[in-house]
Amino acid sequence: MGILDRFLRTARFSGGVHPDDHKRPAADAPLRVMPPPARLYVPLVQHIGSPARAIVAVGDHVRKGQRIGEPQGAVSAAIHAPTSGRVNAIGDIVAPHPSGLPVRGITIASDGRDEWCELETCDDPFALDPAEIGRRVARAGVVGLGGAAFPSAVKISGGLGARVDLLIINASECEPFLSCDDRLMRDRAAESVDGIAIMLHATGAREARIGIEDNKPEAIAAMRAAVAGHARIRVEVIPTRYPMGSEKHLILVLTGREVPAEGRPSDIGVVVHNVGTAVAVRNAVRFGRPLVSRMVTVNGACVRQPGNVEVPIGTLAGEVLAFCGGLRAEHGGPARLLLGGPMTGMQVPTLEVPVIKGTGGILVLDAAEVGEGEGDGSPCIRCGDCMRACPVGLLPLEIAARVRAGEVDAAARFGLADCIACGCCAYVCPSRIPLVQYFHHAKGELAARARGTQRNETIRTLTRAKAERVEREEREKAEALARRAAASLAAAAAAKQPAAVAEKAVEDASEEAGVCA
Amino acid sequence: MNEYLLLLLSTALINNVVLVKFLGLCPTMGVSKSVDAALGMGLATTFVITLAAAASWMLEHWLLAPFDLGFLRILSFILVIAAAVQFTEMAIRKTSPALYESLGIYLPLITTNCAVLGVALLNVQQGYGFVKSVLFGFGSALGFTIVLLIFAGLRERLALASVPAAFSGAPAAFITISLLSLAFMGFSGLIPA
Amino acid sequence: MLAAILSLTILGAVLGTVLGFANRFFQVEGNPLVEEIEALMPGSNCGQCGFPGCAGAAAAIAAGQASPTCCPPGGRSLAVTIAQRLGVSVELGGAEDPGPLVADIDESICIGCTRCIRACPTDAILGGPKQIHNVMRDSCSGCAQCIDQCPTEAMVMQPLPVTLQQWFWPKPALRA
Amino acid sequence: MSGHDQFMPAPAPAPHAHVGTDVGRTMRRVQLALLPATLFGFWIFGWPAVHLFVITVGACLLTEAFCQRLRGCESRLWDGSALLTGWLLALSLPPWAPGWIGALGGVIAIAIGKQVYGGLGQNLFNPAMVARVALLVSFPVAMTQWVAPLPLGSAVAPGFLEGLRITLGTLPVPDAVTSASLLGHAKTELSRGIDLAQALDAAGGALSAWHGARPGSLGETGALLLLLGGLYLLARGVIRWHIPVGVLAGVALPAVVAHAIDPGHYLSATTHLASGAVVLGAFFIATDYVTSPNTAAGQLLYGIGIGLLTWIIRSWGGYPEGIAFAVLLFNALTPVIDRYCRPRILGRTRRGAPIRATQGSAE
Repeated sequence: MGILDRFLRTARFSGGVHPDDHKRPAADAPLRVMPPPARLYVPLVQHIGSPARAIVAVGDHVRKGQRIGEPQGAVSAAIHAPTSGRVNAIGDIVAPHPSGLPVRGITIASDGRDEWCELETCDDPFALDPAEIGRRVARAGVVGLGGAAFPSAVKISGGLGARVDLLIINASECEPFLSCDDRLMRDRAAESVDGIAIMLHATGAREARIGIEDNKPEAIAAMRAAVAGHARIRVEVIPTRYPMGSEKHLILVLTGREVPAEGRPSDIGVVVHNVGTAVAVRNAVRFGRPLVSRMVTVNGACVRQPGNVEVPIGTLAGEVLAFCGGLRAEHGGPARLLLGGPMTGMQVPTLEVPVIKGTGGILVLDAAEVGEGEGDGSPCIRCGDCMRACPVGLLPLEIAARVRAGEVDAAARFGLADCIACGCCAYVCPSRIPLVQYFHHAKGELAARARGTQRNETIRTLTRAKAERVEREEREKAEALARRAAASLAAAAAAKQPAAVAEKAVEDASEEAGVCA
Repeated sequence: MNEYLLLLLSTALINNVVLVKFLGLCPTMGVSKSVDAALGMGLATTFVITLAAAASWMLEHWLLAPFDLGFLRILSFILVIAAAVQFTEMAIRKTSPALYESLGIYLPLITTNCAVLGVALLNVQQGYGFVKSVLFGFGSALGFTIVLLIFAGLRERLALASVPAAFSGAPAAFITISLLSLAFMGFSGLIPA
Repeated sequence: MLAAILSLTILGAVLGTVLGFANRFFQVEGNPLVEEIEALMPGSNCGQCGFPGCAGAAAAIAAGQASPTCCPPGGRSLAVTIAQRLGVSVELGGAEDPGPLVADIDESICIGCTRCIRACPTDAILGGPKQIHNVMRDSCSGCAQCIDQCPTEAMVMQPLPVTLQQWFWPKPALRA
Repeated sequence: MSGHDQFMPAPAPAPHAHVGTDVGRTMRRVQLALLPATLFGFWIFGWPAVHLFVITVGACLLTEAFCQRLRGCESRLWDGSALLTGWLLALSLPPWAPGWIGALGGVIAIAIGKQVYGGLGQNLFNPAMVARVALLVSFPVAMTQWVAPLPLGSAVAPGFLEGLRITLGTLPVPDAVTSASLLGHAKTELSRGIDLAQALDAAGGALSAWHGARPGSLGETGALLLLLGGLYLLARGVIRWHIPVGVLAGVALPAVVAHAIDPGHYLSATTHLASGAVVLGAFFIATDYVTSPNTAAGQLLYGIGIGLLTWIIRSWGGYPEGIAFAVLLFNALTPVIDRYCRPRILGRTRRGAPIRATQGSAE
C-alpha cells in the first residue's frame, strides 16, 4: 500500500484514537483449546433479539451440539449444548453484564465424554441454494462474533431486502488487548477463507474484501497466502486506528462510501461480517456443527499466561482464567475484570459469569492499564478533545452537559442516536468525565420513555375496549330486559292476568342483571 | 447613504438600547431562556418598534405639532403602540402558534416594553426626519434583537452550568448582562456623536 | 380641548376598526389543546390525580392548574410527552422514580372472588370464579382500582421488575 | 476461585483505558509558556512589577480559596486555573499600577468572572479580561499610567523596598518615568491632529516594539517571547492554530490595507501586531478553552472576529487598546457561534438529515 493511499484512507474519517494496543505477547502465544469444565451455564439469550425458549427439561441427557433453545420471533438465535451431559437446572444465572442481573439459562453437568450429536454434513456448500445456507446457519445458531452478536443468518441470505454487491470481512480487531481474530487468521487462514467463500456464495456479492489493520503483519501474510486461489476475495491492509472495526467506519475506509444515518450497510449494497463468523459459518455449513465454542483472548497484566483459548460456550470466566494459570497479584492486583475489549467491553462484578457467543475477551487489568490516575473530579473545561476524538462528528461535551442537566431531548437533538459508544471521547477526556455513561444513560432513558409511551398506548386501547364492551353488554341486557318485559306484558295481557306478574318479571330480570353486571 | 449607515450602526451597537440606554430590560430578562424564542421576540419587537417609530412620527408631525397637543404625546403614542402590538399578537397567533405559546405573556407585554415608547419619544426629541426616524427605530430594534440573541445563547449555556444556589436564576443572569454591557463599552467612541 | 378630545377619539376609532378587521382576518379556532392532551391520557379515569377523570385532568393540565406529572399510571413518559406538547419543562424527580407500579396478586390469599376482574378497566386480570387470579403486567395500567375491591388484601401495587433488556446505566453521580 | 470480593462491586462503564492527560498538566504547560515573557517583564520594569504580580496572583488564589470554602465544595485551589487567571491579569496591567488595582482585579476576576458561575469550566467570560475591562472602565487613570522601562540593576531602577512602596502607593510614581504606551501615544497624537509618521518618529519608531524595551503592560513588552511561548503551546497540542492565526490575521489584514491607503492615520500591521496585547491575546487569552468555540470553523471565525474588532476599536474607538473588549464580546458570541458551527455527523448532511443511500459498485 502506497503512502498516498494510506494517507487518503486515514483521512476518510476524522477523529478516532490510537490507544496502546497491548496485543503482544498474548497474540503470539499459540492457540489453546480448553476442555469442557464440569458445569456449563448457557444463557438463553446470547444475541441481539428475543430470548430463545428452552426445549429440554431438567434431567434430560443432551449431547454436544444438540439444540436446547428454540429461537423466538424474527430476530433470535438457537442455543445448543456445548458438551454432552445432563441438564442440571433451567433458571436464573448471573448474566455476563455489568448490571449483575439474572438471565434465564440452562445449566449442564458435563459427562466428560464430550460426544457430538448427529450432524448434517455437506461436501459441496457451493451447490447449495443461498436460502438453504441461510437456514443451515440459522439452525447452527451462528451470531456475529465481533461483539454485537447479531444473528448471522439474517445478514447472510434474504432478510435484508436489498441487493448486496460487496461483502466486507471485518478483521480489523481495533480493540486493544484483543487478538482472537489475529490468532484465528494466523492459525486457521484456509478455514477462514473457505468460510468467506461460502458467505460470498450465499450473499450473492460480487467480491469480498478482508480489512486487516496494519499492526497484524503475520495475519496479513497468512491471509494473503490463503486467498491466493480466490479471484473474488482480496485482503486489504488498513491503517491502525480505533474504532476502525466499527462497521460504518470500516466501510468508509474500504469503499469511501458512507452508510446513511439511521440506515444499514445493506442500504449501500454492503454487508459486513466478522472473520470469526466466517469460520463459524463454514463449520455450520460444511460439518453441520453449531456454534458451541469460540475463541477468547485472555489478557491483561494480571493474567499469568495470557493468550488465546478456544472456550466452550457457557464456561465461567473464572475457570477460563484458571486454565490460563490464574491471576497474579503484582502491580496492586487486579483492578477490573472485563468481558470484551477495554474500549467497549463490560466490567463484570464477579468471575462467576459464563462466556457467551459474543465474548471476545476476558481481561483482568491492573490499575495502570485502566489508566486510573489523578485528575478525577475536574469539571468539563470545554477543551474540545472529545469532539476531535469523536469518529462520528458529535459534540460529546454538549451532549453530556445536557444529559447532566436532565435535558435528554436536547441531547437527542445533538445527535445522541448517532453515537456508537466507541468510548474515544471518554478515553481522551482530561477531566475523566464518564461521557459514555452519560450517553448510555440518556439512550436508556429515551428507550424507557418510548416503552412507556407504547405501554400507555396499549392501556388506552384496552381501556376503551373494556368500556365499549361494558357499554355494549349493558345495552344488550337492557334490550333483552325490555324484550322480556314486553313479552311478559303481552303474555299477561293475553292471559288477562294481573299486571303484578309482569312487574315481578321485570324485577327478576333486573336482579339477574345486577348479579351479572 | 453613509450617514444613514452610521445612524443604523450607532443605534444598533454603540448606543445599544438595552446595554447602553438600559431600556427594554424586562423582555430581555424574560424571553432569553432559549435562542428560538429570543429570535421570535426580537423579530416581533423589531416589527413593533419600526411600525411605532413610523406611526409616532406621523402622529407627531401631522397631529400633535399642528394642533399644539404636545401634552397628549405619551398617551397617543401608547395608543398606537398598543394597537401595533395587538396586531402583531394576532398575526403571530395565526401564523406560528408554537412561537405564540413560547412567548407567552411577554408578547402582549411588548406594549409596556419601555424600549418601544422610549424609541418613539427619543425620535421626537432628536427631531429626526421620517426616514431617519424609521431607521432609528429599526436600528434600535436590531440592537435589541442582537442583544437578546447573544444573551439567550449565554443563558442557554448558563442553564447547564453548576451555578451556586445563591446565584442561580436571575442573579447570574443579571451579572451576565452587566458583563455584556461592559463588553459593549468597547464600542464607545467609535463614531463621534 | 375640543381638538384633543376629537383627535384621540378619531385615533381610537381608526385603530379599533383596523384591529377589528385584523381580528377577523387572523381568526383562530378554539384551543384544541384539551382534547389533544386527553387523547394522550390512559383513559382509565382512575382518579389518582385528584381530578374527575382523565378529561378533567386534561383540562386542568392545559389550563396550567395541574402538573403534567400528576398522572401516576401514565408515569414519566406521559409527563414528558405532555410537557413537550405544552412547551414547558417538568421536574421529573430524578433517579428515585420507581417506574410504573403494577398490581400483583398474592396467590396464597386470593380466594377467586372476581371482584378485581370486574373493577379492572383494562381487563388485565385473568381468572374465573373460585380460581386464583393473575395479573398481566403488560396490560396493567397501575390505576389501583382493584386494590380496594379485594376482600382479602391479596392485591398489592409493586414496581415493574427491571429486566436485563431494560436495564441501563444510571446517570453518573454529580461531582461538586 | 473466590471472585466475588476481588473486583469492584459497582462496575464502571467503558472505556476502561485512558490516554493519561489531565487538566493540571494543561495549566502547567500554559504557565511554562508564559514564564520567559514574564521574567523579561520583571527585568524591564523592576521590583514594582514583581510586587504587583505577586499581589494580583495572591488575590486570585485567596478569592478562589474563599469562594470554594463558601460554596462548601472540595478545594481545587491547586489545579492551576486561579493562578493562571491571576497571571494573565497581572500581565495585562500597567506594571507600576498601585497594588490595590491588582488586588481588586484579582477579586473581580475570580469572584465575578468565575465563581459566580460555579467555578472552573462554567464561566461565560474570560475572568482575567472581565477584571481588566472592569478596572479600565472604573479607574481609567490608574489603568493607563505606563512607565518607561527601567531595567533591574540600572541606576534609576527602584530597589525592592522602594518598589514595594510604589506598589503600595506610599511613594508616588516619579513623573519623569511615566510615559504613554505606543498605542496610547498614537491615539493622543492623532486626536491632536498630528500625522502618525511624525508622532511615531518622536516615540522612537515601531521597531522597538518587538524587543520590548518600551512602555506598556507587563505582558505586551515581550511580544517575541510570548510568540515563542505560543508556539510551544501549539507544538504541545495545548492550543490549536485556528484562534491565534485568526486573531493575528484579523488585526493584520485590515491594518495592511488601511496603512497602504492612509499611512498618516493608520498604524502599520507590524506595529499593530507587536504592540499592545495582540500576541498575548491571540495565544493565551482568546484561546481559553472555556470561553471559546469548539469547532475549527467556529474558532477561526471567533479569532478573526476578535482581531478585526481589536483593529476597529484601536483605529476608530475611544480606547487605545481593544483586545480585552473584543475578547469579551466574542466570549458572549461563543454560544451563538457554537450553535451554528457544528461538525457534520457521519452519515448525515450538514443540516442533519440522513444522506441518501447510493447503491452501486464500490469505488
